[in-house]
Amino acid sequence: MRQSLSLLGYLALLLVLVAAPFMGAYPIFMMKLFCMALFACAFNLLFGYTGMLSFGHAAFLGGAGYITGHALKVWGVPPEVGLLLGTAFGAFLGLVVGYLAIKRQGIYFTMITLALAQMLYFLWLQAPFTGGEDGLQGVPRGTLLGFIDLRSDLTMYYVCLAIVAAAFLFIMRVVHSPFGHVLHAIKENEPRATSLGYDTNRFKLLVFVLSAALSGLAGALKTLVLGFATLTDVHWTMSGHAVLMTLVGGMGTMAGPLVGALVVVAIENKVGEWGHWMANLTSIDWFRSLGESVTIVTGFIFVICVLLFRRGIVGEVLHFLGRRGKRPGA
Amino acid sequence: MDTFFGVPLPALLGQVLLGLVNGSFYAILSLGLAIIFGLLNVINFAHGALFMMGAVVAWMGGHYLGLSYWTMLLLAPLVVGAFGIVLERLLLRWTYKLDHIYGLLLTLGLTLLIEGAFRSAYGVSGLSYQTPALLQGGVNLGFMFMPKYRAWVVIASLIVCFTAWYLIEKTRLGAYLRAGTENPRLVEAFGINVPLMITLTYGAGVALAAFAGVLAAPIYQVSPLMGQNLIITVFAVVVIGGMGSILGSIVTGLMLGVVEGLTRVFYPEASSTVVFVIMAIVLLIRPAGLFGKEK
Amino acid sequence: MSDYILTTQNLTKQFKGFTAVDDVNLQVQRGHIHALIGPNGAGKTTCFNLLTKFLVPTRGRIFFNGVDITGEKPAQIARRGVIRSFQISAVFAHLSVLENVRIGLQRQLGTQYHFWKSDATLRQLDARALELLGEVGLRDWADEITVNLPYGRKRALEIATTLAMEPELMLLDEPTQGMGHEDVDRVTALIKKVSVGRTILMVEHNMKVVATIADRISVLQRGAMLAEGSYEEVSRDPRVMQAYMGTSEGQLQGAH
Amino acid sequence: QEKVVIGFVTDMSSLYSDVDGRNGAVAAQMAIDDHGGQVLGQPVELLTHDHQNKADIAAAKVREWIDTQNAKMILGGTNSGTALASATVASEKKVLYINNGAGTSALTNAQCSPYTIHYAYDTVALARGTGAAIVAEGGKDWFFLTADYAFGHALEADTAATVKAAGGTVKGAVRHPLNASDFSSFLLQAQGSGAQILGLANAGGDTINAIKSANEFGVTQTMRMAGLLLFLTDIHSMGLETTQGLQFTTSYYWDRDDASREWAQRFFDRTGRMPTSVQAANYSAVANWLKAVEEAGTTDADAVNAVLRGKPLSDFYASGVIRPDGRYAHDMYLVEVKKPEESSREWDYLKVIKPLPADEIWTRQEESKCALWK
Amino acid sequence: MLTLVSHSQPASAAGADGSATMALEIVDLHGWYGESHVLHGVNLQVRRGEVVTLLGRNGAGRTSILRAITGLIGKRRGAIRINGVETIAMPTYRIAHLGVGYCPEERGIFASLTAEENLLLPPPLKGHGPGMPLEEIYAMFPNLKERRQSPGTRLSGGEQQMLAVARILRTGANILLLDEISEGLAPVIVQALARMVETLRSKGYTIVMVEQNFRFAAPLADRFYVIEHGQVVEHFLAHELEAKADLLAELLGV
Ligand SMILES: Nc1ncnc2c1ncn2[C@@H]1O[C@H](COP(=O)(O)OP(=O)(O)OP(=O)(O)O)[C@@H](O)[C@H]1O
Ligand SMILES: Nc1ncnc2c1ncn2[C@@H]1O[C@H](COP(=O)(O)OP(=O)(O)OP(=O)(O)O)[C@@H](O)[C@H]1O
Ligand SMILES: [Mg+2]
Ligand SMILES: [Mg+2]
Repeated sequence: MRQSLSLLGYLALLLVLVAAPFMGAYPIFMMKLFCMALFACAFNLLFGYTGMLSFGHAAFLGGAGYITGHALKVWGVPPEVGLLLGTAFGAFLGLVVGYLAIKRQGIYFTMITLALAQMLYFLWLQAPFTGGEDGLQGVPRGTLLGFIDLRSDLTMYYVCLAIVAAAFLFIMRVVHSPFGHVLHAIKENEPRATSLGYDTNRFKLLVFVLSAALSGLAGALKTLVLGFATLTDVHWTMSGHAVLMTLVGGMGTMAGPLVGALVVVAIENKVGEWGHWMANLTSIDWFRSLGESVTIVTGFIFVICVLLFRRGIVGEVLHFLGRRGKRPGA
Repeated sequence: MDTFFGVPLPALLGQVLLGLVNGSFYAILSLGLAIIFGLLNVINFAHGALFMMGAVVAWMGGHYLGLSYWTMLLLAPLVVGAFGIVLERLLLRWTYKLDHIYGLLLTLGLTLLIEGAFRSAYGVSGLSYQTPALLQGGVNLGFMFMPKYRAWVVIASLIVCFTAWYLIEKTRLGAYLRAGTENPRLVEAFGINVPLMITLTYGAGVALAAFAGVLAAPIYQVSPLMGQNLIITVFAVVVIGGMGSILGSIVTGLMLGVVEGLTRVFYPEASSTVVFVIMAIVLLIRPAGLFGKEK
Repeated sequence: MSDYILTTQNLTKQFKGFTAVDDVNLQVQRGHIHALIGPNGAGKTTCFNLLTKFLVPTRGRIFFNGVDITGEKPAQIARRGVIRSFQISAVFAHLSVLENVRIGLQRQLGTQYHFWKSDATLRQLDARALELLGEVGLRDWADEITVNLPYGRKRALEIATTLAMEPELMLLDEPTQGMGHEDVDRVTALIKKVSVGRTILMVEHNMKVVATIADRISVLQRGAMLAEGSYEEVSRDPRVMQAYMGTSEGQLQGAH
Repeated sequence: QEKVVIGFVTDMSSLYSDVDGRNGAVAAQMAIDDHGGQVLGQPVELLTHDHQNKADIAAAKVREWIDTQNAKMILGGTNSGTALASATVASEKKVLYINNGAGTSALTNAQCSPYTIHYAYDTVALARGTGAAIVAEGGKDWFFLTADYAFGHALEADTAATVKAAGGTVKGAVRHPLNASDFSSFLLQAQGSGAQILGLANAGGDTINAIKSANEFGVTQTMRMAGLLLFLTDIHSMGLETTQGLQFTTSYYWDRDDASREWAQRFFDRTGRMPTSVQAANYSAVANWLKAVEEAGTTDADAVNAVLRGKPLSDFYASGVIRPDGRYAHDMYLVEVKKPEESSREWDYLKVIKPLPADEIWTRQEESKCALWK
Repeated sequence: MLTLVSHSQPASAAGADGSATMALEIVDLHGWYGESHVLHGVNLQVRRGEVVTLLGRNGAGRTSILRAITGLIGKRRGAIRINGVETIAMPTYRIAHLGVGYCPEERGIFASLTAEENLLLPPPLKGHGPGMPLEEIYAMFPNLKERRQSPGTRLSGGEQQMLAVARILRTGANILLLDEISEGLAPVIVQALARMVETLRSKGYTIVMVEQNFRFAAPLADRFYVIEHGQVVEHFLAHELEAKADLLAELLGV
């Protein structure tokens, strides 16, 4: 009942998104939002549903972006192959990083993912084909499956929407799969899951790889849409973004990362305008410099979320709506 | 004749000495992290930002008040430590009952706030900080020129690390701390104000970071972002060392500084990644870290 | 030999020079409810941890159904049918009661890694799950989120989940701890009920429970086996009285 | 009422915010104000945005301004990644994109576009200017301290080629990772090479840390240092004590002549800081664009382009001409940092050693891969 | 509940205002560990200079009562007055300063401290007389003197137990909460501890003991409380012990 209700909600959202370009939404902005939302959802699969806080997810997003960009630009592969390569690369990195990181738990796990991602950052920076600070520019979109010309933003928009929606459904399926149920159990009580005969490390590694692969897909798609891949996406602050989006939206909820991505991307793009607006409203001139203080605003949100809204926006809403309802996730 | 892989031995010795300088920073910072983690169970992500604050506050003291390096070497840790105490009292303590992850996220947020605030106040290109007159110049060791200041950094940090070790391992206060790390509730039942102790410990850990910051001010660019990359490397150091013991974190810090220094000579391209590679290897062989205790 | 479902030989666990379990030779007979008692810190929980490989023994061997399982991993042992409960209540707090039990049942489907399958495939387990919940009197609570259960019910749920694993041998660590009178009686009855066709090894401080249902009792003291036998034998053993029951018969008899 | 919108996207909060940033916007606004605040009878509005050095944010903002605000010109600041991404969007939309502050020469080379103008420096000019001038001054043996990524490699390669062409030799190079912070090991290796000149093929914090360490280790006593990418703000932050004697190339220094001083003073009055070359270029670029719009009688990019390109330009910032590839080829200057005792006041940091003529320093036609310039 | 005051008031007790001589007064105390509710309304009182023993089976909640007094239990409700001061809302460390010394059941010896550091750990309590001097403690427990430089947990179980008791004698605390101090100790040491309790009583200490070892506790205590399921179910004076033997046998399950 509840599940079908939320399914209806997502269907409505999908319809809105299909119509969005005709209602004045920016295809490119929306597509970037989709990519970030997918990234956040992938991260949430790990953090929200398995309780493992990775601080190295930028490595998968950005790494896949570079691989896809290079494949499309230099090898001239078609976009579908580029996306697959990116996803596969994300999965591969996930396997390596995950294998090392799950050797420790809790806070150590987090530090290890952060450190390994930082190492990869240096490798990307030094690798000749990434273009260092210039980034890998001028990646062609090409023709999907040989007949869908992606050069039109509108076509790209629908392809992007389709891919992200599919990935979202996939994540939903993973969460509500037999595998997902075991993950939930591991998150709740790992020793108990072990005592019920589950080899928890294998589950953790598999979900880590899945999460990394999906992050890779997000990165690959982002490169395809924007036509470039830069260091921003492999820097640890991008991993921080994944955490922030999930935390703001509500970890362990399906819709949370979507909302979180919207909020965070909007802040990045609009906080300057809000600052001016606030300045005009309150005639406090300080607000004008808000646009240059995105990190301060971000930091502030982190602090507020941790201290006051640990459930995140969606989490708080769900909590408010149904205190005795089923578990969040619907 | 006296060469090692084509590098003259004395020169190699020089590089080891230089590695110790960086190792000193790793040691002080990972020591601070370990102390804080021991009692608060919080991984203090803001450590890098507080390191930066130490350097900037030292600069402020000189710039606005004309206070000397030596004064600031004492004063900056106090000021930043006091700031840390405020943070702990106002914010950090609400996370103790939660998962450790929230402590990390909160301090990450604080890092962004602190760095952002300093950036909007002082820009990013940095502030100039002169080496104190007493320590300018250097000594020619024959095989290399050793700036006096670098030697001072190694000595000062060894002194600080040793003092910290002594305080913790050999004194009554240290006994409270060690006992508190094992079983804070019982220590409290003996009438010791553990909440206060936690606050002060955080202040002290933070002061250590600030001290390292002041030490770094004359040799590194003093800028709001100076702690950002350092802290991630220190995290790797912490994973390698295991935060099991005070001495362990000091030794690991120094050791990795030296290893990194030698990498700069033999394979400079890898010098930024070597610590992480070592971390990966240690994880494979000894997941609990070199000095870590099995759970 | 097949009389004994579980035996240990010289099982020993040392922590940094401190011996928590000391040369224990335990023999659990098939079909028994076997109680492990002893003072606090005697090493009972450690013993459980060794049997389920949550801890690695320093020395000694463990046989289950005559097979040496000393070298196996916790999950492997669980799959053999040795399932434990925890001293501190161990449920999956934010899963529903039904889902808790289903986690236990799910492994038999062999789809635990199938991340692409719908969880509708798990519905086939619901009937059995409800049946198990019925056994522990939780059928009406099936859709409740587990955190909301009262403490005693949680312990019952834990037992249901453990049963879901079709255990040949159940290890229960203080199943009645932290319960009120009625709960204790209910759980005692429950254990008795589910012991049919199974073997149970349990740690319990509540002597009334032990007296009612235990077929055999082993007493640990400071890591070592102090005495073994039926309740009557053990409770009359002066060493046990001294070490555990808290007073010696003589004292009380003298008071008569 | 109709208005003419100029969009300015740059780094206002991150690594390069001192070089350009908020004060860069002040400079652009000054140009608008000096032009009377309007062009073709319509008011001119300057929009600004902080891209935090993120290419996707820069590109998205440029696109949004063009689509929703009908922006007629985009002024772009540091860094290269954002510049290349913004340029792509602008030329797709056929709107003029003028960049000051990105180092990459790709903007006017492999990725040149009729709608892109690279106005201030690029790394090729910095490398050649400094390289050739110093060799000519007698600094023949070079050793490079190079940031180990594409940017550093390019700077090193360009400079090394110039040095060799001018008759100098390159004794070696050591590659350091980005944000190395500790340069002592690398400097000892440089010192061991016996070269006269230490070329710093890096930027920002790395350059500053390298210079600080070089002083500390007495490297400056045996070698002269050549910064390949330095700004006035870097000198300001390190102080003359540390930087004295350092040589580098710049397109503008405030204390060069009367015209530059006059404008700089006005800038100083508004911001409390002397302008960097990038900030000065912002003014110059906007002013020249506004003039070209008046002359063309329209804001249409193609028409304005026709006026701007090929016409000799000259103002307090520089004199030169915007070539078909979009490069504003103007003179640059080799400067040296004064000794503390030579400096009479704050911001009095540099002395001009010699001008570097435009035809010697920029990418030449025969080297260019730009299709527009064949 | 039981009518404690009338039932067991010694002749010397004060009249209406009992709290003047009350070292410890507990009214309707509830306590929880996380969600498990273990104390269900405990009422008990201890006069100054009295030795009181809490009896009960394993898991009855005796330890939890001591932990509740010191504020170590997860959550507590009710009233706990120490020397007339209400402490239910006090932080743990302040409670200690009212003169409470706690010797935990699990001994709580710190591994990273030497035996002597363990011994010196609890700070002297302000406003209380000097505690037992170190020499006196060492005289009482010669083993500790011998092993004072070893890490705390390297001591034998018995030595650790001595250390745990000795530790709180130094601070000047005069209300001692002793949890199963005789457990796991050799008879000689148990005898030594019994003598120690006698000595402490004669010095005017107030002592609340939890004991399994009935033989140890019986001759020491002035009064007994029997705890079951987190409640006081029975209470009697030392001389009533014999009369109550049957009841005890039933209550304690032996
Ligand atoms: N990981 C460990 N490291 C060191 N010592 C341990 C460890 N685990 C248990 N011990 C010690 O081993 C002894 C036995 O502990 P265990 O938990 O098995 O006791 P128990 O018999 O279950 O007691 P209880 O009835 O209190 O649950 C105790 O002294 C305990 O302190
Ligand atoms: N930390 C804890 N968490 C949860 N439950 C606990 C905890 N400590 C004790 N309990 C439970 O609280 C109840 C009372 O325990 P307590 O330790 O007070 O008993 P006790 O009378 O001292 O018995 P003994 O010391 O002989 O075990 C028991 O059911 C016990 O299992
Ligand atoms: Mg136990
Ligand atoms: Mg007890």
